[in-house]
Amino acid sequence: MDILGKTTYGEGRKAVNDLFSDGLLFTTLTKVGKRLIQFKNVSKIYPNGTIGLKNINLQIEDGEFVVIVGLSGAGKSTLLRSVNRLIEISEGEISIHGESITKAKGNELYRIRRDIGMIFQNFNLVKRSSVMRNVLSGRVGYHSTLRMILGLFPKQDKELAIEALKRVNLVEKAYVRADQLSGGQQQRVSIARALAQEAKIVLADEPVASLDPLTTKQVMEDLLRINQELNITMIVNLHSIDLAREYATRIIGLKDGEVVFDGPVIEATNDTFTSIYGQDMRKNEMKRAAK
Amino acid sequence: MDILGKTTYGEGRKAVNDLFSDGLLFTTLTKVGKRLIQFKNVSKIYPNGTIGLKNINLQIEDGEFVVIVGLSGAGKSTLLRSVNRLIEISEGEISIHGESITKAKGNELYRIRRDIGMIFQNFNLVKRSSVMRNVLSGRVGYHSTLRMILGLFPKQDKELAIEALKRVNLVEKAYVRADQLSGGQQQRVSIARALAQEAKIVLADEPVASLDPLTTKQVMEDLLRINQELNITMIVNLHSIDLAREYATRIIGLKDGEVVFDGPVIEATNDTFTSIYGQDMRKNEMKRAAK
Amino acid sequence: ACGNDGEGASSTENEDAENQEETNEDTEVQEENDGEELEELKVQFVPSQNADTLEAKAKPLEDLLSNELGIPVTVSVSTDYNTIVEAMKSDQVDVGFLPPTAYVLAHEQVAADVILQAQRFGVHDDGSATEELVDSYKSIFIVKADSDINSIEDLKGKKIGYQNVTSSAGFVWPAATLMEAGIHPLNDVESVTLKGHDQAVIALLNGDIDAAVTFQDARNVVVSDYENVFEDTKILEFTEDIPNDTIAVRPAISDEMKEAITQAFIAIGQDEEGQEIIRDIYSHEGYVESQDSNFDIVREYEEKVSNEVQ
Amino acid sequence: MKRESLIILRRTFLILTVLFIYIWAFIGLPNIELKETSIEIVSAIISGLFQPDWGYVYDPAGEDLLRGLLDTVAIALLGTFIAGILCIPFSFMAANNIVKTKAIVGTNKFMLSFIRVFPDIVLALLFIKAVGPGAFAGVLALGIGAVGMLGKLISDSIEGIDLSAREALVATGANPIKIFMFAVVPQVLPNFFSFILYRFEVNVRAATVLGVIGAGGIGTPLIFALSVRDWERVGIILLGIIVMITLIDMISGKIRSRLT
Amino acid sequence: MNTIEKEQTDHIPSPPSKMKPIFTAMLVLVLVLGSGWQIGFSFTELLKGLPNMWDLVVQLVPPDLAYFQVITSPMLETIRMAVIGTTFGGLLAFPLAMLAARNVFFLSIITGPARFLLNLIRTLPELLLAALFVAIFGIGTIPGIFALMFFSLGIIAKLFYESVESIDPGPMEAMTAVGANKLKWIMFGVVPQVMAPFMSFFLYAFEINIRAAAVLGLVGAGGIGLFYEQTLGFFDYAKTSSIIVYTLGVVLLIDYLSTKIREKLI
Ligand SMILES: Nc1ncnc2c1ncn2[C@@H]1O[C@H](COP(=O)(O)OP(=O)(O)OP(=O)(O)O)[C@@H](O)[C@H]1O
Ligand SMILES: Nc1ncnc2c1ncn2[C@@H]1O[C@H](COP(=O)(O)OP(=O)(O)OP(=O)(O)O)[C@@H](O)[C@H]1O
Ligand SMILES: [Mg+2]
Ligand SMILES: [Mg+2]
Repeated sequence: MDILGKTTYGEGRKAVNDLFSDGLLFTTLTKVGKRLIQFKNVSKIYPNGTIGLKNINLQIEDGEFVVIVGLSGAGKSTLLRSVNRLIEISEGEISIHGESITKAKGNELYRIRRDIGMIFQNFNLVKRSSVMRNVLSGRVGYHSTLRMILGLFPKQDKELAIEALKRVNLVEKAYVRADQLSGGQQQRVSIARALAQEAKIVLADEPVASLDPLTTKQVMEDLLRINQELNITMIVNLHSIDLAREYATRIIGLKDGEVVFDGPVIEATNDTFTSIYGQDMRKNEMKRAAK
Repeated sequence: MDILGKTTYGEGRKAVNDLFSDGLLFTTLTKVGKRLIQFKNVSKIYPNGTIGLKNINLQIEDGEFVVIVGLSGAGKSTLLRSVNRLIEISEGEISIHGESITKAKGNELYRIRRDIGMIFQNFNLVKRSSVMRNVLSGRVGYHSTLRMILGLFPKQDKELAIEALKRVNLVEKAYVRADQLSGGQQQRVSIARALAQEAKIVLADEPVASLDPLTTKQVMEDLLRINQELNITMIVNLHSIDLAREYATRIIGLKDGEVVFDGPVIEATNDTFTSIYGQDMRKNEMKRAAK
Repeated sequence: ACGNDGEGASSTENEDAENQEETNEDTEVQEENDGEELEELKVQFVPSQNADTLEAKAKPLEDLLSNELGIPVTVSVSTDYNTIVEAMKSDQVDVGFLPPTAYVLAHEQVAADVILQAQRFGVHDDGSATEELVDSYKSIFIVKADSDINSIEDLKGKKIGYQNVTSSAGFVWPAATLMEAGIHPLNDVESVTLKGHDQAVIALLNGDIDAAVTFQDARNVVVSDYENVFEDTKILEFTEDIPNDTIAVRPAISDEMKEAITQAFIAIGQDEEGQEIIRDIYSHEGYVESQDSNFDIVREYEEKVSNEVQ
Repeated sequence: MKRESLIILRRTFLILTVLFIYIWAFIGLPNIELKETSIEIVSAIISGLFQPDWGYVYDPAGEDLLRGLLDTVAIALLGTFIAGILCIPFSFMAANNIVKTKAIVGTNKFMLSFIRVFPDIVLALLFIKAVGPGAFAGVLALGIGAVGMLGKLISDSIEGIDLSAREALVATGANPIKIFMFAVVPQVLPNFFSFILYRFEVNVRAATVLGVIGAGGIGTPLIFALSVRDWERVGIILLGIIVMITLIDMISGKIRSRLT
Repeated sequence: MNTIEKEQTDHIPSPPSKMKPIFTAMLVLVLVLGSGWQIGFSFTELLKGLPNMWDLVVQLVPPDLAYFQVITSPMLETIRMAVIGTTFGGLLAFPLAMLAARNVFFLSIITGPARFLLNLIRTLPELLLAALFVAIFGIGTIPGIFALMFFSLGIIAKLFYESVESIDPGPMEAMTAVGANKLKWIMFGVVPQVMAPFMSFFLYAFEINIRAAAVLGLVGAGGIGLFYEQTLGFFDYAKTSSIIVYTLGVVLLIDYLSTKIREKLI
């Protein structure tokens, strides 16, 4: 899997997808692969009664580039957030590299989380702090508590942060307060923070929602590059079917908190998407056609 | 222009675009049309020195569906927000239906603003209030201050709000607190608020950024419908070139705060977008090609 | 008895002035058509500082007075006499229990006329109560028992703990005593203002001050917290007599009403049940009639001291 | 460049000022020494506090702990209610992100400072002169006195809110009052209630003012008991106050979670 | 199938019951009216009495400006003690308030005791604190500072933890996601958001300590409170008002400084 991952790049992705074109082969492969993230009967019911996830069983392997698609409110963010236990699941268990994050506590939990970077749908920046400080806050897992209370980041960290900002084309805003940025710029800060974290898994919740096509391309290429060159597992929520097709190795479709599709990109036909997005889409199209 | 706007619908849009295919004709027409929104030498420099807009001269006619495109940080939001004076421009003047909003004060300003609906990039919901109350807040411009202090909305307003929520498929969340919604749901609340406002102009700042393809389509169709059926002027920031092409009558390209393109959709070729998004895009593509 | 003599003497000295004042008031009262009759009596009291037990109760006195006078009575308790005086000035309170200094200031502002004075048991030097009823008390200078301060004169240059400058027992009388001994109460000693006579005793025990001035005998308040307070401290000097708390009425009240109030209080003091109540609540044993001239001594001290202080 | 150096200059000045104040404050601080008498007196006080005078809790004649607490609550409740209403316009107009006219904001801030500086006792005096000593005067004094504090705290918290929601209201053409009602109120409501409840608690403990004013309540007996060092009595009164405040905390927590 | 779906999408949820808020409002109203009745609230009485108030107001003006000279040194002394007392109080209040905030520490085993401690600190009356501190430290500056410290601690911590509870959870979530332990989580997720309110409460406590530091008088540390008592005792209202004016000046200065400092933080 590692070697395969590294050889594919850009257009090469298609070849890999072809490899998996047989659904059977795909499932067989995943069974022998290194099970990185494993969902066992995971359900989530929010305190107000909304069902977020319904009995999810999934396993995601090292180095995969998984794209999760689904209607708004389908449970994509909920799924992503349950991976690093930002929300407590109501039932089931999630384990990462064999370690149960559901049961992890204290330092163990911090360490697991440190190795999982996250890009948030609504950025979650400290608006009052500078861009630099927001990016640096991705590094706190690596240093002693005392050091962090004093805010003393080593020089390498600052270089790393600048590097991450360069990748998202935002280095000139490094010392601007986060609330003085445009929407897309804020999203890029959130991406830079996750990049600076140097995690082994990256969870990205609609990382390109507020970005223009050029930046979108840059960011997606970046995610792809770190996925391939560093063999970092990507789990990305995306709304754009085109992007999903272009970058994913595997697509998971969610609907009302349930997995309704799970397979390699090649298997995700237009019909698949139609079924993920429900009958409404067809109905809607029919309506227009009727006019 | 009014009549033209009304006759075009759905696929008919293409025909209208064809009409304007000659750039010269286009500019001539706009000169005689009813000048709804007029930018005269508008510039905006933020307090921290960032240039948001640079000497913008524009006129937008009644019933147009204008899409603004540009890189992240190009000044799209700034342009939109200057229309209803959410930001004070540093220089120049903006007038709406011949009234200068730049100089308007007190009740006059409130009335002008009431007739301009806005959908925000980052939703701008009152997170602690219910969805219903957020949508109803679009109606406050229509009622006396005293009434609003007591929070007494007439029944019709509530029906209108429910109607707006139905349009964005969110009626079942009407009495849920806004912070308990998914990202896309929040965006839809923000759209419902603007719909409930029954404005004559709608400014939409990336209204579909966090939406799935199905909802995106629904929302864009809705915007198109109110644009055409009610002859409401639309100014929309979009990142998706496809959407821009599908719905706009006119495209304005911004770069570093300046208008670099302004013309009917038909004129906006791939080269146009390349020039709007800068040379980087080409460079980037060249890089990839080289590999 | 000693105190009464002193007051008698001073009243003769000031007779002229006093007479004039009284006639003034008389005409004033007459002009006001014999003064007000009251349908309801409003009484307020401030607990005197020189008490070692206090209760913030108003009801019992209300009942007693209302029985005697036959009109409704409301009694309230305040911790600050300034408010009583202001309330009397604006006709919000009819009868006030005022400490002597406060009474003098109130009278100056035409807010109060004294009708009665409280009686208490005297105090032995060891702090215990005497059998004798008196209408005055004393203030004392106390120092540590092992202190080398043996007379008032030794206080020069020492650190003394006073109370607020408006306090009769905690400042005015002791200051006068010092001045008589040729010591300026502020310039010749190091003065510290304390709040509460108990705090003064404790500050003395702590060694924060060399001498404290308190009413006789404030050490009783502290003895439950510091057993050896009487052994560890000694009385250096007594001051002259300080008149007990007054009961004063608003000047505008009619003479008959004033008389009725006076008699009501005296009756309460003589009644067994009533006496028990006033003892428990205000540590009063009874009331005797009084007149403004009894307080000339206070004015004299006030003047003497305040001239030096300000 | 010039602007930047000006900012740096002003910042340095601010820092130096604060630094200077601290140095000045710490110079000449006497040493801390513990007194010999402390153990005996403190243990007497503490043991007194822990042997509360249970007899004071209820007295058939009235004027006991329960009655005092009840009166106190009534006074505090009404005083807080008055203050809570009066402070609203002030806090609104003293917030510089709501009202843009500097003069109005400045005037309101000044008024609030003035009310805060005005000593409780003088306020009490004024109301005693108007309505006589008693609970009514107490309510008025607490009601007016609290406006300064509530107005300041609330306007400060308004100044710190997230303005993005406000923008949406501005865009609908709402005037400042409507904006306030829809975008600001929901955000400051939790803070508003917590300040109001804090003030209520302060009012319950405003023994000094209420004592001066002859308002009844638990303040006067507390002051008397303290000044004659009757620690058993102090103990029971404090216990009463703590129990009451805890109860109020619980009830108000419930109310708050319902209203916000 | 179609009909079911239609029902699902068109179902309009019923608005939440208005009973609870109405009931709460009624309860508050009943309590307010009940208290009003109990204490004899009356607007007519107030209106009738207003002229009496004027008598006192007239005596308050003009302030006796010469008195400034007398109160300058006690005022400076008060400021000095307030600076130290408030600082230490604030330093203690910060961690205590964090422990008491339910969105920082989720366990009531932690927040419960912290809140109880804070309730207790606020309940202790000044006179009792004075009695304790005088017994322990003697009279003077030191017990004064301790009393102010205690007092500030109570105010700041209470106001602060409640405002911590209303911050944006987003940044905290981000810190959870990067694997920060509790302290780092607080430093990067909470602290940047709450510095402004903290400063506001800190300076507010400082201001109270200056203008209402009656406790200083109680521990023999002088302070401006004594002068109120003295001037009122002598009915010397012109002097009283000059103290008010003086304090107002100082408070406005603090206000100015506090706005400047807060501007940097918001
Ligand atoms: N409040 C502000 N203060 C200072 N600079 C600002 C502020 N808001 C925006 N800017 C800057 O102005 C420029 C234009 O911002 P604007 O929000 O208009 O961009 P945009 O085109 O909407 O970008 P995006 O697609 O990322 O939303 C950006 O460089 C941004 O950093
Ligand atoms: N904190 C919460 N409390 C209650 N319900 C919630 C909460 N967060 C999310 N939900 C609900 O759970 C469901 C799934 O939400 P989720 O955020 O996972 O959707 P999503 O797939 O990410 O949608 P989107 O594309 O709009 O972001 C939605 O119906 C949402 O309303
Ligand atoms: Mg989501
Ligand atoms: Mg934008």
